[in-house]
Amino acid sequence: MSASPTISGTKAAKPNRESRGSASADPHVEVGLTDAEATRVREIVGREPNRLEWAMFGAMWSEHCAYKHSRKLLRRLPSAGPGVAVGPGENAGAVDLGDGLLCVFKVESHNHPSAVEPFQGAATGVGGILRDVFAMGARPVAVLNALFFGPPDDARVRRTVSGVVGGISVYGNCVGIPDVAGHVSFEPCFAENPLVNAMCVGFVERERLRTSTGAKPGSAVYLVGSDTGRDGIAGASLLASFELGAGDDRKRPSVQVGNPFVEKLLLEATLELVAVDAIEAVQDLGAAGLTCASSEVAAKSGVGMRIDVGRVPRRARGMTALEVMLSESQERMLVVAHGDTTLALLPPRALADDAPEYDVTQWASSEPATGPTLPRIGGLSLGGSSDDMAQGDQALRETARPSTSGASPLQKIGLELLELLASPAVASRRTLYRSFDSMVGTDTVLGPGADAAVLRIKGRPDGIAVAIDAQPRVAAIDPFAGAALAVAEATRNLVCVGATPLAITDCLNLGNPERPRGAYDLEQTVDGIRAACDALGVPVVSGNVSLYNATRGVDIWPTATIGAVGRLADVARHIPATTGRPGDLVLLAGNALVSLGTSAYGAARGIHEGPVSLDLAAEARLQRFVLAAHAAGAVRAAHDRSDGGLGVALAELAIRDGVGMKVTLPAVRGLDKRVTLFGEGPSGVVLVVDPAREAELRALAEREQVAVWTLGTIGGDLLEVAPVLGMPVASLVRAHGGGLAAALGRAD
Amino acid sequence: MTRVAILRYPGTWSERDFQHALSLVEGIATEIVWHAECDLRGFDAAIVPGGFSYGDYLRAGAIAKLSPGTKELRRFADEGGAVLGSCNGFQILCEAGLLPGALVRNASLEYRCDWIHVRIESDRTPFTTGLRRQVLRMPIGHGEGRWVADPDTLAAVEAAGQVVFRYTDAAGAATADANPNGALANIAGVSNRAGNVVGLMPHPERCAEALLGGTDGYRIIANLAKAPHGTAAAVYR
Amino acid sequence: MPRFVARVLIRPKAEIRDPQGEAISGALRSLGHEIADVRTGKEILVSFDAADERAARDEAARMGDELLANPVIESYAVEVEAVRTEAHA
Amino acid sequence: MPRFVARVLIRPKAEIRDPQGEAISGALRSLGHEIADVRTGKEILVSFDAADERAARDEAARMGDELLANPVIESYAVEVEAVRTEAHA
Ligand SMILES: Nc1ncnc2c1ncn2[C@@H]1O[C@H](COP(=O)(O)OP(=O)(O)O)[C@@H](O)[C@H]1O
Ligand SMILES: [Mg+2]
Repeated sequence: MSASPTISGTKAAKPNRESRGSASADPHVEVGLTDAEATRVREIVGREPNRLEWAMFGAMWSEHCAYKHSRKLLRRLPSAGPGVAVGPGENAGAVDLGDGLLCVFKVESHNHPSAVEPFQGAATGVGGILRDVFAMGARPVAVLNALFFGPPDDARVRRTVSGVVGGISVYGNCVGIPDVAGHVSFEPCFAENPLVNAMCVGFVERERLRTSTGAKPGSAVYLVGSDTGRDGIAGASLLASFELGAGDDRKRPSVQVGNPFVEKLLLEATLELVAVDAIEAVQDLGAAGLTCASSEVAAKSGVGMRIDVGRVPRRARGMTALEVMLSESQERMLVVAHGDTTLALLPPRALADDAPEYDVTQWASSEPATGPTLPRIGGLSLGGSSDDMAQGDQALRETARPSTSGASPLQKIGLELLELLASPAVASRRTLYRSFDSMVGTDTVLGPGADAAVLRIKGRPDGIAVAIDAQPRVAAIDPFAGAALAVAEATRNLVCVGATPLAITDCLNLGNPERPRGAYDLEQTVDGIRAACDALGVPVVSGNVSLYNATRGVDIWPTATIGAVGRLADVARHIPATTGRPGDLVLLAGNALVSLGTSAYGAARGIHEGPVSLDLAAEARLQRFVLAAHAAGAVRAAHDRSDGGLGVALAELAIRDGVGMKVTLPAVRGLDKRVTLFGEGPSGVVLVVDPAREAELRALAEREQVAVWTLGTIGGDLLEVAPVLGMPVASLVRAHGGGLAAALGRAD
Repeated sequence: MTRVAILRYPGTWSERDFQHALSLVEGIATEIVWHAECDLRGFDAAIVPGGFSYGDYLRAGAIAKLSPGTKELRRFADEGGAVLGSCNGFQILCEAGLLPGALVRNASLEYRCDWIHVRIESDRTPFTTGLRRQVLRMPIGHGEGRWVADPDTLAAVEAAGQVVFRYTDAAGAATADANPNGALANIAGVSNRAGNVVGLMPHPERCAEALLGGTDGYRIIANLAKAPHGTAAAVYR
Repeated sequence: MPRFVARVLIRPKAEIRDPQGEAISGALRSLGHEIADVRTGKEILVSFDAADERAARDEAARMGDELLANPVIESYAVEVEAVRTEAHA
Repeated sequence: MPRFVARVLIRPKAEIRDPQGEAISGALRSLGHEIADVRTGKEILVSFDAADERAARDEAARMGDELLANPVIESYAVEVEAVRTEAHA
């Protein structure tokens, strides 16, 4: 990487982006540092750094590793709470499930690598997030994914979809971690810049929790896992720190190829090392490889580390120290073991004797840093400089993006419902997720297709629920509301299976933060998450930021992906993903004031406009009410009203068991019937309840000040929504089930 | 107590799932056995679970057949021990020549995770006693589950009653739609001639509890508690 | 037009990691074969009619570019052979 | 000993359906290529030292029998080539 692109920092010291790639003699410019940063580096090192040192600082202070643009903002997110065991800053966050068990989780992006090579990009994205979780000593129990593509009628998009889905499938299935839930959006802004966000959830007993802190002087440092090759030299750190542009191909690092089999070995080896209590500190190797992992462990543990680069096992011949230190080869873990741990104590079965290709190798020992020859490179904690680099607070007032509202000629509403059910925004994602193993591990009580996935915990009565969501269509109009509503939807999805939300993880996918618009979106997104977290009482325990998602200077819609984790005291008493029984009552609870502005129905008709309504206090009341109703034992089924509005929510409820219902549209003052049926808005849940309990439920609702409409009853084989439609459930099943495969041109 | 060994290769991932499912059956004691140090003496049955034994590179199960564990498995099977291979276990048993045919890439070219139905065609195995003609609902999770064989082998396997499981619809009809991977003659599982070695693509361990959506797998593994101790050979040969 | 079979060999580029090759190496070594290295690729045999060998080669190269190889991580090579066509349906 | 590269080509037997070949056929046709048929196989390139070409060929055939091909479904062919060995470590 000789002519690396530069990164701009503070306004004052901003190098001209046009100078990117031009030959420059300045070593710091080559590694993407500004003049101000270079001065800081010289101060820290106390002399003129050598080439390797410049490269290491360049990688560590890249946008991807140093969070230059987002660090200060991220501090606004609430991260404390009674249940939080590990907050942001570690490989993953954790919440306490009680009785000594922690639930560890995090979401991460692999957007740029997936744009370059969808299959390998998505596969290595899964690999990376798994490592983040088992680096904490936790056994991964579930993977979730949130995917954002362009419209599916484009051949390139279809290739991207099948590459990404194939990569997730091959990697996750081979390691044997179930993929239990996800989210897929199809919007034009993602056509050339797809987003691939993966989340992993794991369990660990409190005393087995490991972190990257705790390395002690004199302890041995091991590199465990794959050999180090030339793949992806500084790939993630550079690739993810700029916009993808034409003509940069030459500069792209070679594509990293994942090996899920080695990941499985590495997973078992790491957990066995934890089990024999050999580990002082552990850190997976991700962006900026050994440079980042070693400096983070050293910085967080407050010790120096001496690395003999010559002892790192390599896959390629003639690698330089710089290449070894910056390689992003997959499936590697840095482990600091107790001084008295010998190689013999490392579990031989998981790595050494089975797969001689994948050796456990001791390659250095850590010592207290001495002398000026060893610069201390602190990961996120270094230098205090990146705070100052956060972009200024441009006071932009957002106006709605232009919309072209011209409703298509009136059609029969029933046909419109079928069309909507089959549309990419709404249709079942089964054609994609059925290539993910969702049942391995035998803990999946509810898998993909439900409002949230439910996992039991063997040997315990309780369980967890997990969901992942995003609201790019809303965020395009109002990034604050889009982010807040993503938190609301993810937690509401947990509530719809009967789980109490505990905490969230967030992945901020945004455009170029150097442009005023991007900076504004970033700040609004963070503030939206904060507002929703405060209102709903859920902290943020981990997360990830992906910037520079843009195509030819046009940013993607700001997209906050929110992964939420909740708890069920008795997992057997979750709300099942059924239609309910004939005779059961169908209710709508919450907010009935919906609109077509950011709806899937509107989008298909060229309508995309504000304002977006948002009442987070009402959302909190709705969630409390649904949980109270479930606790009272009155809820037979529940479904979140989301894409496609009430009409789709009712249809999806009927589709579950193939049982119909007879309901009447709620009368909402000022709303046209089509808007009532297809309009979208936050804070609505359809409940199916035992008719004998209606009065009790209404009392509960009144206590929480939640509005409830009784819509009708379950039964028959038609979805009848008076006075607008009556459709056979079988045709709904076909439209919803086959729509996406048809749109993608996949055999089904 | 029936003593059941659960084999673990480096990339196996269903071993703990099987151990948990078998813990629900009265009268069964299980042990997870590492393939490289595998000694099956003293066990009544062996399970070869699902997973990606060696990453499934080259062909699923191809590299695993070289393991000492597979050699020991062959000895155990020859002496009449009951052996059940599920998913990757079935692939390994076929690669090792312990079962007829081979498992190749699904006709869809994709991994499939789903619930399917199988009809039990033979009760001449320690795992299907009393289940003949029953239609069971079980999960699958595989990318290389299409059972194939040359026409002579297929005819011989059918004639000898070695087809143990066949993909069907819920009513028990072996239709093309009910076949999730394009397997020849809808074959989901076969046995060796003696009947003591059985392989199937579905996952009985994933449906042994109502909480997980079904209990038909329990009916298969529960049979192990009734397996004649150490003398399966005499009964099934 | 005569019938040709194009053999399109698709291989991961030299600098791209080949986990399948690594796994096969390990297995061959465990069988006692002292090998230096294993790389794996795909072979795609396409039969079609073309005016002559040159045309067949061009056509096969177009298939390689348009579909068969992923240029980000793979390279391909084409070999073309004429086949006797007594009975091609 | 000189270094050889054995190219082991593994093909599914003719009577085994090749869905991947079928899928590629379909895709090539939809791109406008008028093709008759597509079959897919695997190429495995193994580098190793051997006394001479004959020994190399025998060694490669053993690898084919022991591991690389499954005779139930596949057949294989071996081609061997000597390589210049300025610097094989
Ligand atoms: N990429 C995916 N992988 C796995 N499951 C998915 C994926 N996308 C969607 N799903 C599942 O499909 C169902 C519907 O998804 P979605 O429409 O996003 O739900 P919601 O409206 O509740 O957000 C959910 O159960 C979700 O978990
Ligand atoms: Mg969603």
